[in-house]
Amino acid sequence: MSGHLLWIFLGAMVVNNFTLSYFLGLCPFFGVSGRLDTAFRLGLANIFVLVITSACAWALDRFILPYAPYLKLISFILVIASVVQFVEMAIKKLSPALFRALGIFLPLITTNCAILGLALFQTNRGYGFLEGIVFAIGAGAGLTLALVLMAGIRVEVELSDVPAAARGTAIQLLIAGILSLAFMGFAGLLGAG
Amino acid sequence: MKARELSVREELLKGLWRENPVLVQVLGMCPSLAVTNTAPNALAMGVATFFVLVGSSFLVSSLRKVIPKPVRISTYIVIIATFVTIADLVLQAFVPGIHKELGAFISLIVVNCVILGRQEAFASRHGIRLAVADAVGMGAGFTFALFLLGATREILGNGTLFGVSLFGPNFEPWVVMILPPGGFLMLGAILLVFGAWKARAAARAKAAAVEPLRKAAA
Amino acid sequence: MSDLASREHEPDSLILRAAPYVSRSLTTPRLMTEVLIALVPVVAAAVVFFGPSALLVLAASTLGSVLAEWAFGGRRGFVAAFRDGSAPLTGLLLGLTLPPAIPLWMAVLGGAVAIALGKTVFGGLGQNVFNPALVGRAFLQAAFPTVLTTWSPPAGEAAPWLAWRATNFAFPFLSRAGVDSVTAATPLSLAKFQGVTTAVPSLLSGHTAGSLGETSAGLLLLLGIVMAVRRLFDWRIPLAILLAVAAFGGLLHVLLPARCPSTLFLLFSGGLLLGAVFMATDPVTSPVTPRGAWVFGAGIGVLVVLIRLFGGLPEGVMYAILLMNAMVPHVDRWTQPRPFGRGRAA
Amino acid sequence: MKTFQHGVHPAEHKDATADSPTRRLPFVSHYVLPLAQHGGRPSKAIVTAGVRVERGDPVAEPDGFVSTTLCAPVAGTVTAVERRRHPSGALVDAIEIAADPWSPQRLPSRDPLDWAAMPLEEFVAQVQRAGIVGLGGAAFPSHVKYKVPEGRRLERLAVNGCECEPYLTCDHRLMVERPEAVVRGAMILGAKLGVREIVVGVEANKPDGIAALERAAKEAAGSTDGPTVDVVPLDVKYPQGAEKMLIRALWREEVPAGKLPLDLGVLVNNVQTMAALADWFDRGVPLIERWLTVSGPGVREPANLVVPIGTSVRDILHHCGGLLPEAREVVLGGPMMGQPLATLDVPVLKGTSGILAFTEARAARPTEYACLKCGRCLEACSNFLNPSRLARLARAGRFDDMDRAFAMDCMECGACSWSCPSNIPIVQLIRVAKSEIRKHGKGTK
Amino acid sequence: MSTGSSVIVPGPTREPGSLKLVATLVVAGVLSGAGLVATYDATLPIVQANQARALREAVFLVVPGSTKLEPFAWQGDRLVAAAEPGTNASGAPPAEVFAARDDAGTLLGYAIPAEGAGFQDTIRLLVGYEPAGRRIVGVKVLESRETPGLGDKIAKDAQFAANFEALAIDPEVVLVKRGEKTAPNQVDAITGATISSRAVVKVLDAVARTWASRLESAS
Ligand SMILES: Cc1cc2nc3c(=O)[nH]c(=O)nc-3n(C[C@H](O)[C@H](O)[C@H](O)COP(=O)(O)O)c2cc1C
Ligand SMILES: Cc1cc2nc3c(=O)[nH]c(=O)nc-3n(C[C@H](O)[C@H](O)[C@H](O)COP(=O)(O)O)c2cc1C
Ligand SMILES: Cc1cc2nc3c(=O)[nH]c(=O)nc-3n(C[C@H](O)[C@H](O)[C@H](O)COP(=O)(O)O)c2cc1C
Ligand SMILES: Cc1cc2nc3c(=O)[nH]c(=O)nc-3n(C[C@H](O)[C@H](O)[C@H](O)CO)c2cc1C
Ligand code: SF4
Ligand code: SF4
Ligand code: SF4
Ligand code: SF4
Ligand code: FES
Repeated sequence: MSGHLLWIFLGAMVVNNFTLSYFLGLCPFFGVSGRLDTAFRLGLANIFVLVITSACAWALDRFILPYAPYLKLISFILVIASVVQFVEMAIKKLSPALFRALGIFLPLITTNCAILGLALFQTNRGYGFLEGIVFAIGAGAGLTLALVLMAGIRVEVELSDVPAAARGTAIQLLIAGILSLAFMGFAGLLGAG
Repeated sequence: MKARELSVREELLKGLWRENPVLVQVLGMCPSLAVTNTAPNALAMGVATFFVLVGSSFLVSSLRKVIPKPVRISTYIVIIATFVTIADLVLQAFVPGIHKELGAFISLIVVNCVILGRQEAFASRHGIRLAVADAVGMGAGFTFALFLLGATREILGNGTLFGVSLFGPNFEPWVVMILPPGGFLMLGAILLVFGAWKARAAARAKAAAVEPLRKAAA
Repeated sequence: MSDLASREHEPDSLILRAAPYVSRSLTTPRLMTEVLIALVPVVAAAVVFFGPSALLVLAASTLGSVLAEWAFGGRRGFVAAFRDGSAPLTGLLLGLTLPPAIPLWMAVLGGAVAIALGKTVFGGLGQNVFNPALVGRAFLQAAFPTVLTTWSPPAGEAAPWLAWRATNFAFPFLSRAGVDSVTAATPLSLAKFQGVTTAVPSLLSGHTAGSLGETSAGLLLLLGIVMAVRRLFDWRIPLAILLAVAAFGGLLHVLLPARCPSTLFLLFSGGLLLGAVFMATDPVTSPVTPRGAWVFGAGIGVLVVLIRLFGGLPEGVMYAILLMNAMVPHVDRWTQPRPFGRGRAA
Repeated sequence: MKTFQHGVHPAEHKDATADSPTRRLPFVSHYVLPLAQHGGRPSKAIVTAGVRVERGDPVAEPDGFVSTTLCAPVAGTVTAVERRRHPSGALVDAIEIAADPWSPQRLPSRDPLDWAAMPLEEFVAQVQRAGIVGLGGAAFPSHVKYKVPEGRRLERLAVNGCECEPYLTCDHRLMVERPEAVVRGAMILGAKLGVREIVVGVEANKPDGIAALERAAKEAAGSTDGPTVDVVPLDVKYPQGAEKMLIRALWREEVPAGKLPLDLGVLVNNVQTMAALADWFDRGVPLIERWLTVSGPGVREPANLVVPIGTSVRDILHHCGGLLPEAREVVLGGPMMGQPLATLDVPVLKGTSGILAFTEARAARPTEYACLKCGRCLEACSNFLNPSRLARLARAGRFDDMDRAFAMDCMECGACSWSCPSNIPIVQLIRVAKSEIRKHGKGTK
Repeated sequence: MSTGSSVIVPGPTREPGSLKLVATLVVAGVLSGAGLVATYDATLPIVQANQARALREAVFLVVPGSTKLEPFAWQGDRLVAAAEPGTNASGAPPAEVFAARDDAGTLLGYAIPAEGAGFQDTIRLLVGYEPAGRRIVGVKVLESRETPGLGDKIAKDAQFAANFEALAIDPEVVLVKRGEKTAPNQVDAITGATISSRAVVKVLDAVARTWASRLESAS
C-alpha cells in the first residue's frame, strides 16, 4: 500500500510531472519571476490549494455527483474557489505570518488549470481520499520543482545574449522542452522495471 | 465608445493574425500544448474552444447590462462552465474516440485564459455584433494556431496528417514530437520562426526609413 | 648622446590597455583543443572496438555541430564554429554517446540539434544552461527511441572488423527498412533485464556493447586522471560523482542485494565514466563554485543510481547530468563563497 | 609556510633584475613634480618660477591633514609651475626644476632626531614634513596612518616585503642591500607607536632578502625600547602584498569588509616606507628619491635603479638602453595592477615601483571569448567574490545586483583577469561598475 | 495571465443591492442548470450506448466467441450482480468483472479490467480469463501512454497479442525474451519494450492471483 502511494506521489511529481508532462499550470510556470523565493512560495501555495482541492473534489465526487453528474465542472470550480477563499480568510485571522508568505498567491492560483486538472484526474482515476491527498502533494511538489528550476534558469538567461528572435516566450518554451526531455529519465520509476 | 468606430471585419481579422491568442499573446498554453499531438485532436480542441468562446461571448455581451459588477466574474464562469460541459457531452456522444484522447483537457477549457480574458476585456463592453465578431476571430485564431501545432507535430512525429501517411512506410518518425517535450519544442520553434520573421521585418522597415536620409547625405 | 639616441627605438604610439599585462598561457581555444586531444584515445578505442564505421558516426555528428554553429551562430558563428573549438567538441562528444549502428543522418541531426537547441538559442558559447551534447542526445533518444536503444556487438564478433554497418547508411529521414542487423545487449541492460552482470575486466577493457566512447572504463579513468592533473576541468566533479555512486550504490547493494549489482559494476558500466570525465565537467554547465562542484557531482551520482536501479531505463547518466544542469543556478547560489572579511552573520 | 587563501601564481619574471645590484640613476636636466603625488589632497606649491632650490628643500606644503610635503629631488632652479601631463594622462599642476649642472647634488644631512623623546603629535608632523607616503604603490600619506584615533591602539606592525607582482625586484634589492635601514625604520615606528609585535612578511622567493633582514634584525635588537623585528617567510602567491591578505597570511585574521587594518590594531607599511622613515629620522633625508625596477621584454637593459622623484620615464628608459623595436606598451607599476602610459614624457612619482615595457606579442589585445564559467577566477579571488558573475552583471549594466554581490569589496588586484582563459577584462568591468555604484551613493558596507 | 485573479465568490455582502447580486447568480445558475440538464438528457442515451458498445466489443474481443455479457462485483465472498456500466442505477455496486457468454448462454469466461504501472503512466487492461482452463484467453489495452513505436506495441503488436490466446496462469505468468517462449505460462517480450511487456505481465499475474480462486468458487 505504501508502495502504491509512493508511486502515486513520484508519478505526479517527476515521472509525469504536472507541468512538464501534463502541461498544467503553465501560466505561472512561464510567468514566474526569476526570484527563487517567489517561485518557492508560489509552489507551496500551490501544494496547499491542491490539497484542499483534492479533499473537495473527493467529497463532491462521493456525495453530489452521483446524483447530478452534469454539475461536475461547475461545482468543482465554484466549490474549490469558495473553499480556498474561505481558508484564505481563516489563515489571515489565525496566522498572519503564513498569510503573508502564501496569501498573495492564493487568489492567483485558485482557478488555474493545475487545480482543476487535479480534481478531474483524481476523479477520473477513482482515487480514494488518501490517494487523492498524496496525489495532490506529489503534483504540488512537481509544480514547485518545475517553478524553482525555471526561476533559476531564467536568472541565468537574463544575463545571456539570447538572440532577439528567441527572447521572451520562445526561449522559455524551448527550456521547458529540454527540461521535459530531461524528466523523461524518470520514466518507469518504481514501476514495472 | 463612439470615438473610434470598431468594424466587425477588423475584429474578425485581428484575432486570426495580429493578436493571435497563441502565437502573439501566448495565452491558453495548457490546452494548446497538451492535446496538439495530432491534427485531429488539435482541431477538435480548437473547435470546442471556438464554440465555448462564441457562445459565452454572445451571452455575456447580451447580458452585460444586467450582470452587476461584483459578481460578473462568477457569472462568466458559470456561463463558460455551462458551455464547456455542453461541449464535453456533445463530443462524448458523437466523437467518443477523440473525446477519449482529449480526456480531461476538454473540461479544462473552463480555465483557458483566452476565454475569460475575452469576456472581461471585450464581450462585457461591446454590443453583441462586435462581441461575436471578436469571439469568432479569436476562436478561429486559436483553432488555427492549434491546428498549425497539431499538424506539424503529427507530420514529424508520425509521418501522417489526419492519419494519412505522407512519406511512405519507410519514414522514420520523430517520436519526440508527439511526446510532451515535442509540444514545448514545437511551439517554441514556431514562436522562434515568428520572432525571426518579425525581427527581419522590423529591420527592413528601419532600413527603409533610413534609406532616404542616407541618399540625402550621399 | 645623439648616437645613443639613434640607437633607441620609439614606438609611434603606445598601446593603452588595462592591467593585468601578464596572463596565464591557457586560453579557451587551447582548453578546447586539449580536451579534443584527450579525446583522441577515446576515438581510437571506439574504432578498435566498433570498427572503422565508428569514425563515420563521429564525423557525422561533428559535421552536424559545426554546420549548425556556422548557420545559427549569428555574427560569431564562424569564429565559434572554426576557432574556439567548442562546436566540434560538442559534436564529437555527442558522437561518442551514440550507438554504433545509428544512421548517419541521425548523427548529423543530433549534432545540429545539440548546437541549435542546446547552445545558440541561449546566446552561444558559455551561455547555455544544459550540456549541448547531451541535449542533442536526449533529443535523439526521445525522437528515435528504438534506434537509440539498439546496440551492436563489438566489431569482429558478429561481422569482420572491417565491415561497414548497413544501418549507418539509411537514407535521410527514412528508416533502414529491410536491414536486420545483429544486436547485443549492453552490460547495464543485461543486468537490468536479465540479471546478468558483466565481469569487471571486460568493463575496464571495453570489449562490450555500448555507445561508441563509453565502453572502455579503464581508458576513461586514465584520461580523467591525466586531465585532472593538467587542470583541464574541476577534478571535484568526477570525484564527487564516483564517490556518490560508490557510496549510494554500495549502500543499496548491502540493503537490497537482489536488486542492486556490485559497486564496481555500477562504477565501470555504461556511460558513467564518459559522463563524469567529459560531460559533467563541461565548465559552462557545471557550477562555478568549488563547493558547488561537490554538490553537483553528488547529485549526479545519486540520480544515476536511482534511475539505473529504480527507473525504467537501464542507464541514467545523460538524464542525471541534464537534471543537475538545471539545478546549477541554485547550486551556485547556495554555495556562493563567503566574501573575505564578512563573517557568517554579515 | 604561511599564506592566505586563493590567489594566483603568475610566472615571476624576476630573474632579469633580482640579482643585479641597484644603481643610482645619473642626474638629468629637468624634473617634473606633480603636486598630486599621493592619496588625499594635492600639496600646495610654495615656490614660483625662477626660485633657486637646494636638494631636499620643501617646494610644496601639505594642504590639510591628508596631504604631505613635497621636496626638491635636486638642487637647481624652478623653471615653471604649470600644468603638466600626469602618468594617469590628466593635466595637473606641477613644479618643474632644472637641475643645476654644476651642483655636487649632495644629499641633505643633519644629526639624528630624538624621535623617542618627541610627542606622537610631533612625530606625525615630522613624517608629514618628510613627505613620506606609502611606497608600496598606493602612496597614501603615511603620517595619517600613524595618527591613531582616540580610543584605538596599534598593536602590531606588519612590514610588507612581499613584492608579489611579477618583474618587480626593487623591494627585494632594498632588503638585500639596505636591510639595516628597513629594520631601523620599523623599530623606530614600532617603538614610537608602542606596538607589541613587528613582523616583516617576505615571500620565500627572496631567500637572500630574508637572510639579510634576519641578520640586520639580530644586530639591531635592543637598539630601541620597542619590540625586535621578526622576519616571516611566506608562500609565493599574488596578491600576498595586499594588506588584508598579508594580515591574513601572518595572523590568520580577516580584516572585516569595509574596515581598515587599524580595526584589528594592525599597521601595514612597505619596506621602502620603513627605509624612508629611517633616512629622515637618522639622517634628515626627506622622501626625494625611490627605488624602482625597469624591466619587461621590451627593455634593452633591465635594472633596479634609485631615481629622484620627478625623473621622466623617457630619461630612465634611455639610461637603460632604450626600448626594443618590438616594444609597444609601457606600464608604470607592476604587470598586475600597473597603469599604461600614453607617452614617455611623464615623471616618476613617489608611488612608482616599476617601469615595464612589453613587446608586440604580449601587447596585442588578446581575443576575448565567452565566459565558460570555469570557476578559475573564483579560485583566484582572495576576496572570495564571484568575479565571473560580477563581470556578467557588469556587462548587463546590473550595478545594483553587483553591489549586492559585494562588488565594492573588490580590491582590483586583477588576479581574476589573469586567470581567465577567455581573456575577459573582469577587473576593468568591475572597476567601471564600482565607480558607477559610488556615483549613485550606494555601496554595501 | 492566470484567469482567477479577480474571482469574486458569491457570498453575503453588505453593499446595497446584494439581493440583486444573489438574484443574478441564482438566475444564472438556474439557466445554466436548465441548459445542462437538457443537454445531458439529450446526449445521455447516445453516450451510454457508445460506452456499452465499446465495452461489449472489448469483452467479446478478450473472450473469443462470446456475445453476451453480465456485470458482477465481488462482495464478501461471492459474485453479486452489478450495475450495467454506463447506467448508475442506485443500489447495485459498480461492476468489477464481466461474465461473457455465447449465444447459447454458456459461460465462456470472464473479462476483468485491471491496471498497473507501465513505463510512462498507468496501463489499463481488460483481461479475458477462462476459469475452466485456468488460462488467459485475450487481453485488450484500454488505456496507455506508453511511447509510440516502443511501449505502445503492447496494444499493436500482433505477435505480442498472440501470447494471450492461451496463456496458462500456473504456476505464475512470467516474461521471457522474444523467441524464448517454451512453456504455456510464458510471455514473449517485445524487443525494445521489455518494461512495458513486464508491466503487462505483472498485471496479468496479479489478476490471476486475485481472481482465479474467486471465479473458481463462483462457477
Ligand atoms: C579615507 C581613508 C582613510 C584612511 N585612514 C587610515 C587610517 O586611519 N589608518 C590606516 O592605517 N590606514 C588608513 N587608510 C589607508 C588604507 O588602510 C590603505 O593603506 C591605503 O588605502 C592603501 O592601501 P592599498 O595599497 O592596499 O590600497 C585610509 C585610507 C583612506 C582612503
Ligand atoms: C592587490 C594588491 C597587492 C599589493 N601588493 C603589495 C606588495 O606586494 N607589497 C607592498 O608593500 N604593498 C602591496 N600592496 C599595497 C598594500 O596593500 C598596502 O597598501 C601597503 O603595503 C601599505 O604600505 P605603504 O603604506 O607603506 O605602502 C598591494 C595592494 C594591493 C591592492
Ligand atoms: C524515449 C524512450 C522511450 C521509451 N519507451 C519505452 C516504452 O514505452 N516501453 C518500454 O518498455 N520501454 C521503453 N523504453 C525503454 C528502452 O527501450 C529499454 O531499453 C527497453 O525497454 C529494454 O528492452 P530490451 O531489453 O528489449 O532492449 C524507452 C526508452 C526511451 C529512451
Ligand atoms: C572539460 C570540458 C568538458 C566539456 N564537455 C562538454 C560536453 O559534455 N558537451 C558539450 O557539448 N560540450 C562540452 N565542452 C565544450 C564546451 O564547454 C561546450 O561546447 C559549451 O557548453 C558550449 O557553450 C566541454 C569543454 C571542456 C573544457
Ligand atoms: S607594488 Fe605591486 S609588486 Fe610591489 S608589493 Fe605592491 S603589489 Fe606587490
Ligand atoms: S645612456 Fe645617456 S643618460 Fe644614460 S648613462 Fe649613458 S650617457 Fe648618461
Ligand atoms: S575565469 Fe573567465 S571564463 Fe572562467 S569563470 Fe571566470 S570569467 Fe568565466
Ligand atoms: S580584482 Fe577583485 S574580483 Fe578580481 S580577484 Fe581581485 S579582488 Fe577578486
Ligand atoms: S491556461 Fe493553464 S494556467 Fe492558464
